[in-house]
This record gives sequence, C-alpha cells and structure tokens, in this order.
Amino acid sequence: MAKLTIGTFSSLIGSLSLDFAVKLSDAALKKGHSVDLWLSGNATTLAKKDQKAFRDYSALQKPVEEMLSTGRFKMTSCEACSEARGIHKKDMIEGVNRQSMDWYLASCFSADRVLLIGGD
Amino acid sequence: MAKLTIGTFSSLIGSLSLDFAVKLSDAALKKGHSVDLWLSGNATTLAKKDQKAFRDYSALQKPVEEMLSTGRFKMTSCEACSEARGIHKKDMIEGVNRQSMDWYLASCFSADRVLLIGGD
Amino acid sequence: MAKKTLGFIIKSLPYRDEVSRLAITHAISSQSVDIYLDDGDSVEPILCFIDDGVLNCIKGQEAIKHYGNTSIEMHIENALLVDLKVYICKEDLERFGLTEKDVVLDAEKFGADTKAEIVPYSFIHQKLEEVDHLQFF
Amino acid sequence: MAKKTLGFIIKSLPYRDEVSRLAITHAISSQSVDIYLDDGDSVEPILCFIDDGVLNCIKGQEAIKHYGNTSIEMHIENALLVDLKVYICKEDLERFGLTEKDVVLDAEKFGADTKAEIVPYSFIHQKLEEVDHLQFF
Amino acid sequence: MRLGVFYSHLRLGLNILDRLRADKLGIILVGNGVYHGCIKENGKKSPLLEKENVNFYALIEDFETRGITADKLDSKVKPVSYSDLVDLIFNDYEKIVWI
Amino acid sequence: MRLGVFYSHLRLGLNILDRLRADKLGIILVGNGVYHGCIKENGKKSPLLEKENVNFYALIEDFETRGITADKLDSKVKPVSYSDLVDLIFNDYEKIVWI
Repeated sequence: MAKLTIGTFSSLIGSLSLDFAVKLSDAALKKGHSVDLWLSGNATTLAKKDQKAFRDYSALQKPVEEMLSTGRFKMTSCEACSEARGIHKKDMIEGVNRQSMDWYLASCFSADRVLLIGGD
Repeated sequence: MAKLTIGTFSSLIGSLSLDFAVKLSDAALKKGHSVDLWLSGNATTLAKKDQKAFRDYSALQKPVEEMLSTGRFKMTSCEACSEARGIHKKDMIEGVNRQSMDWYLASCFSADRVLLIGGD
Repeated sequence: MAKKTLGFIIKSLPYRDEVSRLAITHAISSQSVDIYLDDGDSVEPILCFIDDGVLNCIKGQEAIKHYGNTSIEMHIENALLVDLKVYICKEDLERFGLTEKDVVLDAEKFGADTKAEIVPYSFIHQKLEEVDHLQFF
Repeated sequence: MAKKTLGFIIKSLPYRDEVSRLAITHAISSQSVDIYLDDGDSVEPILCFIDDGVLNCIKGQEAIKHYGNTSIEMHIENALLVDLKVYICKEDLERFGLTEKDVVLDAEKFGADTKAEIVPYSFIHQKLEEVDHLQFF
Repeated sequence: MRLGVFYSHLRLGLNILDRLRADKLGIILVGNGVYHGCIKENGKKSPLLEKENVNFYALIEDFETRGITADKLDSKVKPVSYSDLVDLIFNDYEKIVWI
Repeated sequence: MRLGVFYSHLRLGLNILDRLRADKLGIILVGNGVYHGCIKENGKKSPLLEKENVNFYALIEDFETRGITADKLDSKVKPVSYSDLVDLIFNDYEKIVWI
C-alpha cells in the first residue's frame, strides 16, 4: 500500500477544495493507502474544533475525525498560519497535529505521490 | 458627514482585501465619516480574537480595536458564517457584534454609499 | 416611509469561493430586515445573474447528494419562494448554449408564484441604473 | 542516503490569495527538515516562476511600508540567502516587457552568493521532468 | 514523465496547461474545470479539448454538483469517481499537480 | 449614473467592465488590478485603458506594494491614496462596486 501526501491552502468553506481533499483522502484510505494531509494558510481553519454543521456550509469535522480513527490518516496544521488566525492548540480538533512547514516537506520525502492543492 | 457601509467576504490573510477594507474604513473615519463593516463568509475570521501578529501575515486586530474606539465604526460578523467555522461569541474581539444577514441590509438602507468586496 | 432597492449582481461561478451563495442568502435576508427599520421602511433586493454567473442557474444540481451542501439551485428557489425578483441574462445564457429548459425559472413545486425571468442585458443594465446601491458578487 | 527534489512552480500573482508567499516559505523550510529525516537523507526544493507568477519577482516591493507585511521580494531574497535554486521564465518576463534589471536576482546586500537565474521555459520544463514531486502554486 | 493534472478553473491557467508536455498526460477536470468537458461557448467546445494525446477525465461528483449529467460530456472525457481518482493517482500517473 | 468601479483582477472580469456604461465612469485599479495601469503584455497596453470616457485611478499603496512606481503608470491613470478614495466615493461617484 502506498502513501499520498496532500497539501492544501484553501479555506474550510466556499471553494469545496477542502471537501475535495477530505473526500480524496477518504477514498485513498478505503483502498488501504495511508494519507498525510497538510493544512497551511487558510486551510488551517479546517482544524478548528466545534464547527457547527449547517446545510449551507461545508462541515468537515466529522469526516476528519472518522479518518483519524483509522490510524492511517495524519492531519497536521501549520503552526504559524494557525496562530496568525487566532487558532491556538486548545482550539483544535483532537488528534490533529501542529508543526512547522518542514513537516510537510518531510512528509513529501516519504510519499509515493504528492498533491498540492493551491489557491483558495 | 456621511456613512459608508462595507461588506466583505475575504479571509483575514492572503488577498489583502480585508486589509483594504480596514484601511479604507480608517481613512473614512479620519475624514469624519462613519463606517459599518459587515463580515460574512471567510471574512468572519477577521473577528477572531488573539491573532498573533507575524510579519508574514496580515494582523488586523489592533487597527480594528483602534477604529472601534472612535465610536463611529461598527464591525458586525455574520452569526451563521462564524458558527460554521467554529468561531463562537467568546472567541470574538471585544466590541464586535454578531448578527444575521439582515443587519447588513439594514445598514445598506441607511448608508450613503455601499461597497461590497466580493470574492476571496 | 422609504424603500431602498439593492442590486445583487452575480457574475461568479457557483461553488468557487462562496460568493454566489452568499449573494442569494443575503438577498433573502431582506425578509426579516424590518426589525431594524422604522415602520413602513423597506429594502427590496433584485438578483441578476450575468456573465459566468448564469451557470449558477443550471437545473439539477446535486450538491446535497455529493457534498452535503445546499445547492445554489435550492437558494434560487428559496429566493423565488419569498418573491424576490430574479433576472438571468439572455445573451450570456445563449453564449453558453443554454436555453430556458436548462435553468431554474420557478419553484412551483414549493408553491412559489414568482418566476425568474430571462432578460436582455440592456434590461439588466437599466436595473443597475435604477437601484439605490449596487453590489457585484 | 537519499535526496528527494521538490519542484515549487509559482504561477500565481503576488498578494492574491497567499499562494506565492506560501510556496516560498515552504521551500525555505527545507533548511530545517533534517529533524524529521534519517541521517544523510535530504530534501531539495527548486523554485520556478512562470506565467503571471514572474510578477512576484519585480524589485522594490513596498509591502512592509504600506501593509506591514513581508514582501514577496524579501521572501525570494531569503530563499537565495539559504542557497535555494530560483529560476525565472525568460519568455514570460519578455511577454510583460520586463528585463533582468526589473527583477530580484540576488540578495548580495545580505551576503548571499546564490543568484536567481533567468532561463528559457524549456529549461524549466526539464526541471519539471527531473524533480521527484511537482507542485504548482 | 507520466503527469496527471487536476484542473479546477474555467478561465485561469489555460496557457499553463498549453505548455505542459509529458509522455503520458492526463487532465482531470475538477471543480469549475468540469465546464470545459461540456459547455460550448459561442458554439465552440473548449480549446482545452483540442490538446492532443491527452486523457481527459471529469469528476462525477463535481459535474453533477453543477447540474451537469454524464451524457452532456464530450466523448473525449471520461467520468470518474473519487475512488477512480485514487487509482489514477497511484497507477496511471507518477506526478500529479493541481492547477 | 455616476459609477465608480474598484477593479482588482489581472485576468478576470474584463468583459463585465466592457459592458458597463455610465454617465460618469471611474475605474479604480486596486489589488492585482494595478497591473493594467502599467504592464504591457506582448508590447500592448491593457485593452482596459482603451475604454473611452473613463477616469482611471490606481491605488498608490497597491502598486507600490507590487514594486511599481508612479512613473511607470500610463498617463491616463492617476495615482490615488486611501484618503483620496474616500473623497472619490463620497464626492465623485454615487454608486460604487468592486469587481
């Protein structure tokens, strides 16, 4: 089984790019692969806990928690990008890591495939 | 003196559109006008308190607090857009209001000029 | 007793940023704006889809099925349900080879009387002139 | 002992979204990636500016003065300071009427030896082929 | 190289795609990129589809979200699911990018 | 109507601008829109500047942020500050939009 590293910059709601990242991760996990999901820039808003699920907005906390429970999914949020947005360690979904950007590069090092979803 | 209502959807960091909204508000206040700033969509991230100021990122909490202190600046954040992002009343900069979208329309009603900054 | 008209002009694609969705939800919120206004005062929004924005109006959007999100189509239906004026630019539909059969024009299934209208750009431009405030999304 | 090369291809305008800035800061973070890797393993980023992305390289950006934000120019200088390879597409510069005088090519004032290079697109495309992983920003 | 490109725009980035060369090139239409697979503008199909020796795909979830059914897709464009994407990523292409 | 348009893109929305008519039309280049005021692509200045009977402005803070100096601006384009924008908004234009 192989490893996919996904990097994302998109914000939680709006572009559906984070929905894409979450759904692609889920599909890869279901096929037995492992996935590292790196959140940088506005994507760090995905790691904020206590998102209220409305029908008009993407609500990704639940699928993220389900994927974390597989043990083959790691989600890591850029520390500086989070702090700049007022999202602190205590605000984050349990099981999501915070690291500096070098973590992403290390994840790329050991990945079989890397997909960086740029833009917002 | 006149009233300017600005609506914004852009996220705190990246596009500088919120920086634009804040700087334009400040310039209008300095000329004696009053300003309503409506935060919807990703712009609700501007109302999150405890933003850490880094040189690499926009850090707008301080100018917002200074403008609030003039008494001629109101900043109001969309309630549902905030909750969907896990930003609750307790997470917000002091003095910033939360309302539903009709507040913005009422603000437009009494505004001399309305500028909606769309996109992200 | 005053009425202010607000033009909501949607030029952006659906499901890219959140702008077309927010345009419609903001327009619909005019239904409850009275609590902030004096008796007899009111706000009337007009929704116009132009340029790439007309692609928001394509029927049969399966956003709920695939992403669990309300579709833009449902928002347009909600706007018709509360009798908002909705205009779709004829020339832009034609540019994309779309006809009235392809787009949301009514919400009859929910009992709405109001229908969206396909109108020439010149009609929409007239609305841009008439409204009190103008906003592009 | 392995080295993985990562291509960071910047096609986006500066100060629009955050993407060009994040591309460069991520590339620079290769300086501290060792803590996660086995001895002797390393990651080598290559930065290429193409298409509208070459506008990130214009000299004299006053982002600090006006918005209190580090400029993209300063990030490029930082990249050169840590000896990253930086390539700027010749054809795209020419398309915008820009010459080597207009763009950031060195960070000599900070003591950097490494210089950015203006190269034809074919050279950049060769790099796209050579790197282990490719990322467009 | 075998390059898989996720393409998410209607208006931006076409010239980037135009310059990309690969031994095997796949273009996977996602997000608002799916319109290229079906919409004719001024009666002409997207210039993207003219690019030769390319395998075109479109993400079912994304075109259906926008009210487009598979029968509207150009015959060159193959509908794929998220599950199919995983196989394309690991089996068909060695490098994958998002534009 | 007297219409002031804030224009923030390099690539998007040009056709929207093209169709706008007003008794008095101002186009204020902000964000990445400022490139239209100075960059010549393939030797040609932006088609935007060909539009007639338009007052063009460019936000000083935004072009300087991008490394552009006022002397590089086309002679049709007037540099303005945030403070100037406030006057344009309240004195020169009765409707203002952002594209």
